[in-house]
Amino acid sequence: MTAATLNAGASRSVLPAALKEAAIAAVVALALTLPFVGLRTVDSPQGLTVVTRFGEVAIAVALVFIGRLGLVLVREGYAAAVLGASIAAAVVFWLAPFPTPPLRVIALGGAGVIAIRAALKLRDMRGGAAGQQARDNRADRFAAKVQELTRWLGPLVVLFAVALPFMPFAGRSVIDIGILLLTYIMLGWGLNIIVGYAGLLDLGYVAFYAVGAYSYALLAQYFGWSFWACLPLAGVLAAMAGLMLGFPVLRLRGDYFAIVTLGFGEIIRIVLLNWYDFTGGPNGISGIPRPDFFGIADFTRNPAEGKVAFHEMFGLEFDPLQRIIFLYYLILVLALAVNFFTLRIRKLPIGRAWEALREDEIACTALGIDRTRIKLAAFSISAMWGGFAGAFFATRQGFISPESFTFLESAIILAIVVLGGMGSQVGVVVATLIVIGLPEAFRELSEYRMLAFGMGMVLIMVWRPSGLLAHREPTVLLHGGRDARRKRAAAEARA
Amino acid sequence: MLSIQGVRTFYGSIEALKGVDLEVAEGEIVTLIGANGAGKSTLLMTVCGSPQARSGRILFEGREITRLPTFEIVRRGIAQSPEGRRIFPRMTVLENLQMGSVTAEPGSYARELERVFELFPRLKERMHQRGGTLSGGEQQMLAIGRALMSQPRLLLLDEPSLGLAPLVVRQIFSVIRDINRERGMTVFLVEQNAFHALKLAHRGYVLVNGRVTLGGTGAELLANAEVRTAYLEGGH
Amino acid sequence: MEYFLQQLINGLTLGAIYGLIAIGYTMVYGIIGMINFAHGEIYMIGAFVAVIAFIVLGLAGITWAPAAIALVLLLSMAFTAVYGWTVERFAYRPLRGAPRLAPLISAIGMSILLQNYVQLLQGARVKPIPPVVQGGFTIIERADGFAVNISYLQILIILTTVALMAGFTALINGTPLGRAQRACEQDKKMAGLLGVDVDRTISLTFVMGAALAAVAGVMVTMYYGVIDFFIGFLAGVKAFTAAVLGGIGSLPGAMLGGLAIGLIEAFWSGYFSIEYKDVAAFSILVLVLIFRPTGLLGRPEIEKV
Amino acid sequence: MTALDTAAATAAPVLLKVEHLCMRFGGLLAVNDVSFTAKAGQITAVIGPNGAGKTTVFNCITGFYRPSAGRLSFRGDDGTVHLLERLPGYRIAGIGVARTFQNIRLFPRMSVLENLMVAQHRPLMRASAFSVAGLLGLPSYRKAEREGVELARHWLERTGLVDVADWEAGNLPYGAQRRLEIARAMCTRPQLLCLDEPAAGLNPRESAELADLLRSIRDGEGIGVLLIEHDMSVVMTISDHVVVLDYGRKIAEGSPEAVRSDAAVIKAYLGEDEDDPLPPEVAADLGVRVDGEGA
Repeated sequence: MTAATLNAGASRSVLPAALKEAAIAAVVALALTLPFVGLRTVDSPQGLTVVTRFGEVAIAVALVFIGRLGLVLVREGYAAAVLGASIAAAVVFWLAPFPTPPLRVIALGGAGVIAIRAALKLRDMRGGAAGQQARDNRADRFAAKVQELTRWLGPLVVLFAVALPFMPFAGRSVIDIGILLLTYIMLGWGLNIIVGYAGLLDLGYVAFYAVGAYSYALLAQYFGWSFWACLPLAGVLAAMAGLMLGFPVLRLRGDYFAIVTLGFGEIIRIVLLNWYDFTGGPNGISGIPRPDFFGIADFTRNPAEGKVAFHEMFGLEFDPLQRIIFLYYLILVLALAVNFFTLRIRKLPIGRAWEALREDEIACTALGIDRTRIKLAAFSISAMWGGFAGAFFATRQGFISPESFTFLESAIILAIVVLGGMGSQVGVVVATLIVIGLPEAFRELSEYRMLAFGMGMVLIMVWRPSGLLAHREPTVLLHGGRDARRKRAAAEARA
Repeated sequence: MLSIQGVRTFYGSIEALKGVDLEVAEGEIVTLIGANGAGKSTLLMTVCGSPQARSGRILFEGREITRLPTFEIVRRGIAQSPEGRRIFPRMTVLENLQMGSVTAEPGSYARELERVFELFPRLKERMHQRGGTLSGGEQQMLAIGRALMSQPRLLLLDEPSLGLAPLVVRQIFSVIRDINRERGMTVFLVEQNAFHALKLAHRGYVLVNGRVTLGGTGAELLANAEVRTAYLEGGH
Repeated sequence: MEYFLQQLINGLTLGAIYGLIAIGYTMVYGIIGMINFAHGEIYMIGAFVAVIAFIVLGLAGITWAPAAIALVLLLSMAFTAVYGWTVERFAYRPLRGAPRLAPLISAIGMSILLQNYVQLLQGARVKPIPPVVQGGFTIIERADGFAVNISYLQILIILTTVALMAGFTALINGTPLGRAQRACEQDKKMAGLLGVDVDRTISLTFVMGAALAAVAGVMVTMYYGVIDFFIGFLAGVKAFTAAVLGGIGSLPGAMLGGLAIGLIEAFWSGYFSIEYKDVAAFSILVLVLIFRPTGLLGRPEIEKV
Repeated sequence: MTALDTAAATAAPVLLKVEHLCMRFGGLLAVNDVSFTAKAGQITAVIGPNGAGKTTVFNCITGFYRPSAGRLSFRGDDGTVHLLERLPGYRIAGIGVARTFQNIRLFPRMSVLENLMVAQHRPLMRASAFSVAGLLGLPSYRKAEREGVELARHWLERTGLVDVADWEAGNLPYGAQRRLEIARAMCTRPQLLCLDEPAAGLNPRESAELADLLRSIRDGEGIGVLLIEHDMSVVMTISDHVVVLDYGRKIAEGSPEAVRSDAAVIKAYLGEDEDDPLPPEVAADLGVRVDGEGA
């Protein structure tokens, strides 16, 4: 049989099957959209009533039908045709009238996804079949390369970060975004210790962030202590909170541990919300003192009694930006401290024990490792960095309330760690840029921001289940050096 | 009955089977021997479509099954007692056997159950005990019994002797012989315990590093010098 | 005493609802070992379908309560089941065999997605509906006028739950489908080798979990008369807590855990403070787990060496 | 084994004394009044059918189970006697009892060398002054770490794994993983090495190499080896002392020769004569003994 007849035979049987699959998808789409898109509940004088939007439903169902058909045809090997069609469709969608703008975005997005899938399939067809594993290997090699690059790219990035406030484009908003990103990077690196290295799923990391923030806010409010005295205390208190929680629950396994940490996060939030006399309840605490310049100088135009003004001390013009820049450097230093600490401790016995515990707890016990103590260390150290970040958050905002410490916050930090690739320090940076940076860049689309955020999380995970840059380098090598490393990688791949 | 033609299987980028050809005829016991990591279990799992062969063809009773999903393949009359036995530890012995009859023709259940209990009276005694509480030998009996419940025409057995005391191994092998002789069931057996397995088999193959290097009757292979140095000496 | 009885009734009602949601968590956890974080959202979707269905039926003139409730239950279960199926198909199935945290993150993403999807399409305001079933019995009336009441709705909720539970237990323990589910729970690969269509079995598990969550959604809609797009999170967390408390993976455990959480909440808010009822629920969870690390009815995890 | 060897063996110091050990799971008595000893410089094998309670005995010794009754006394290298049943699991490794597992338990995504470094956790942790000296990078810690790497290198050489020292452990072939597990146990500097079916899944050549390695550990380090094994070719060639369990009870004990000809053992474990012997010509050709004892 020649290739041509084979194809002809295939196409006869492919089309009906593809149409059937697409029809099923369309029915599913109808069920999904009919109640929510088709029937919108609105308030009316007689109570709640519904208005219909059946046109949108019809369009959505049609789009799903076409899209599914395209995907099935790509799967069956008609990638080139589908690629062309989807690009053409994208052009049509761009020009054609739609009842609502979101539908156009969905249509365009769908056409784009199908085009990408078709293009990838074309590449795979040319380069021989590639399974999920092969793609994982490719991703791992890519991550290894990125990590090698970071050896010299890292310092450059840090230099860039240091120079950022003095770049011509660096206005107030750029520096604010920089602070926001660095805060999440720090939190991500802090959580990475417990989740990425020790392999314990902490769903309530935000609790320690809250403990740090409230520690500073309350100490400042009730005792008037300065930021610099409170910063270490915030870390210590968060670490102690970690110990207190960790002691009873660390012997729980996997998901039981996860739910308890989630519960702990909620408990802290509920207490903060309801202990009105002490924490201000839902109103939070406002007027939290801003940090001064290491206790010597103030960032105000007219400094308080006995203090010097920062601008006078350095003979500068007064500029409210100075404080922002100072905050920026503060969080930069804090974040780098976590990073340095983590990179270092990873190569120590305790760091290796964390990773070993993640891999096999029973083997660890047989090697004389007291798993409770090692986990407790990971938990409280991780909490400590969260506490530092919390104190920083309080002083930067000047106002905190339980609102800032919801589960969503924990979920975002966890997403940063997992999307980046567990245990990968560079991964956290990249993931933060995606998870925090992108939505920040599209602030004007605020309505759809969280929708896209959730969808993005799903898509990235489906695309790269082990994270964007998951690659682990051994902490100690017997045969060091670049060549040895390359040879080892090649030999391992062969084995 | 089963024809494997040029099958290559990958685990990720690792090529576990590098073009395997072999045949199992109706009514035979065929044994595949080979060292650890040679790809024996991979071959059995590839026959069942998990993982699927990257290239090559697998025919069962003349029809191609290479690209079918696992549950479709076993519905055509292949049953496997896989590596590590994989009984359901939290189901009772009876429930495990019921799971075996998922693909059986309706109405055959009671009869097949009776036959399994005939072969392994031990299982009848333990009918309501959970699978996880059985000893290794009993678990192996259960794994084979469960595979038999679907009335397969081809039975795949992966190292039924692994980790069992010599006495139990002998019982298991004698049951395999009975199934074949008395019911005419075709058996494709993978073993490290080459001595026993070859004695039992009509024919055998040797798998080395993902390739079949030798084939012949059981007695031929037993007498083959290479086979003996590689798989027989030192153990039994 | 009378007060106690009243709280007991309220707690049982609440517990029944938590139990229905908890089953979805426990079944999904049992079969693919993941926390389906989006399950709370599925319940929320069920509640929204219920509201929409009640309105549409009202417009269509079907106002006889038993018919309306039955229809709404059916519609909500059907539509919500499709959501459950879709979520599994898109966010979890591609992640079979992926690292353990990947499906969790994907589930959290799904949860955020669904919440915002409903908010965008149906608006962020609360959705009130008029009461469907009114009235009830007075069990005891004290001299000082305090009466212990049980409403028809509460009876309906408890009875529906009991019936569903009984049906479900029978399904899981006695039918080939239930057996296939349990087999997939224990060893998916082996189940496949025995001819079970594993993907289909997992999909059905999500569909069943979603349908039960939809029932919970309908009940809550009728019980409180108002819902919004955010109700999924807290109910989800509570139900998950209930599932863990009872021993995740165990169906009777989910029911027991649901009842326990419902009763704890009712009594705590009745006797102590309503603000801290969630703290009480979580604290009791921690206490139980310390003494029984796998929950009340969970299988003790023996370290297999 | 000659009479002289036997005398020498009995003179060796007792490392581990198991007395009247019982282990009950629910209603099931998995180990029933088992007593035996393991001596330094000897290989003691525990054999028996599946489900005889061998691994349970092991798990009691290495602290994974708390025995229902009985005493497990272990003499550490400084002469103090520890009661193992009273120690938490992780402490048992610290006093000199190391073990391997039936189904290999490596740290698969860590490198081979890292696996061996984790085994030296306790001394290294002390040297790093609970991470403080380590974080500061003090020379004392760096020296300790270098020594740790050297010990690891030593065992990598003994097990033939030097070339793959930087591989991920999970990427090693099966036989190498078994050897690595033994190397890892040895890196804890044990007095007693407990091996749970180390030859399972090895081919005859690998089994023979394993036997050599175990002998060299016994003779070179002078430590005691406690072994659970099904492969009679390994057990019978290297053991100094064999304990046979069946249904949780000890049914025989003695030298390999004695155990091999013990009627109770043959009945419970090794089996009666082959019911269907080889064709005589093949048997003669193979030199297989037809008495069913194994080679």
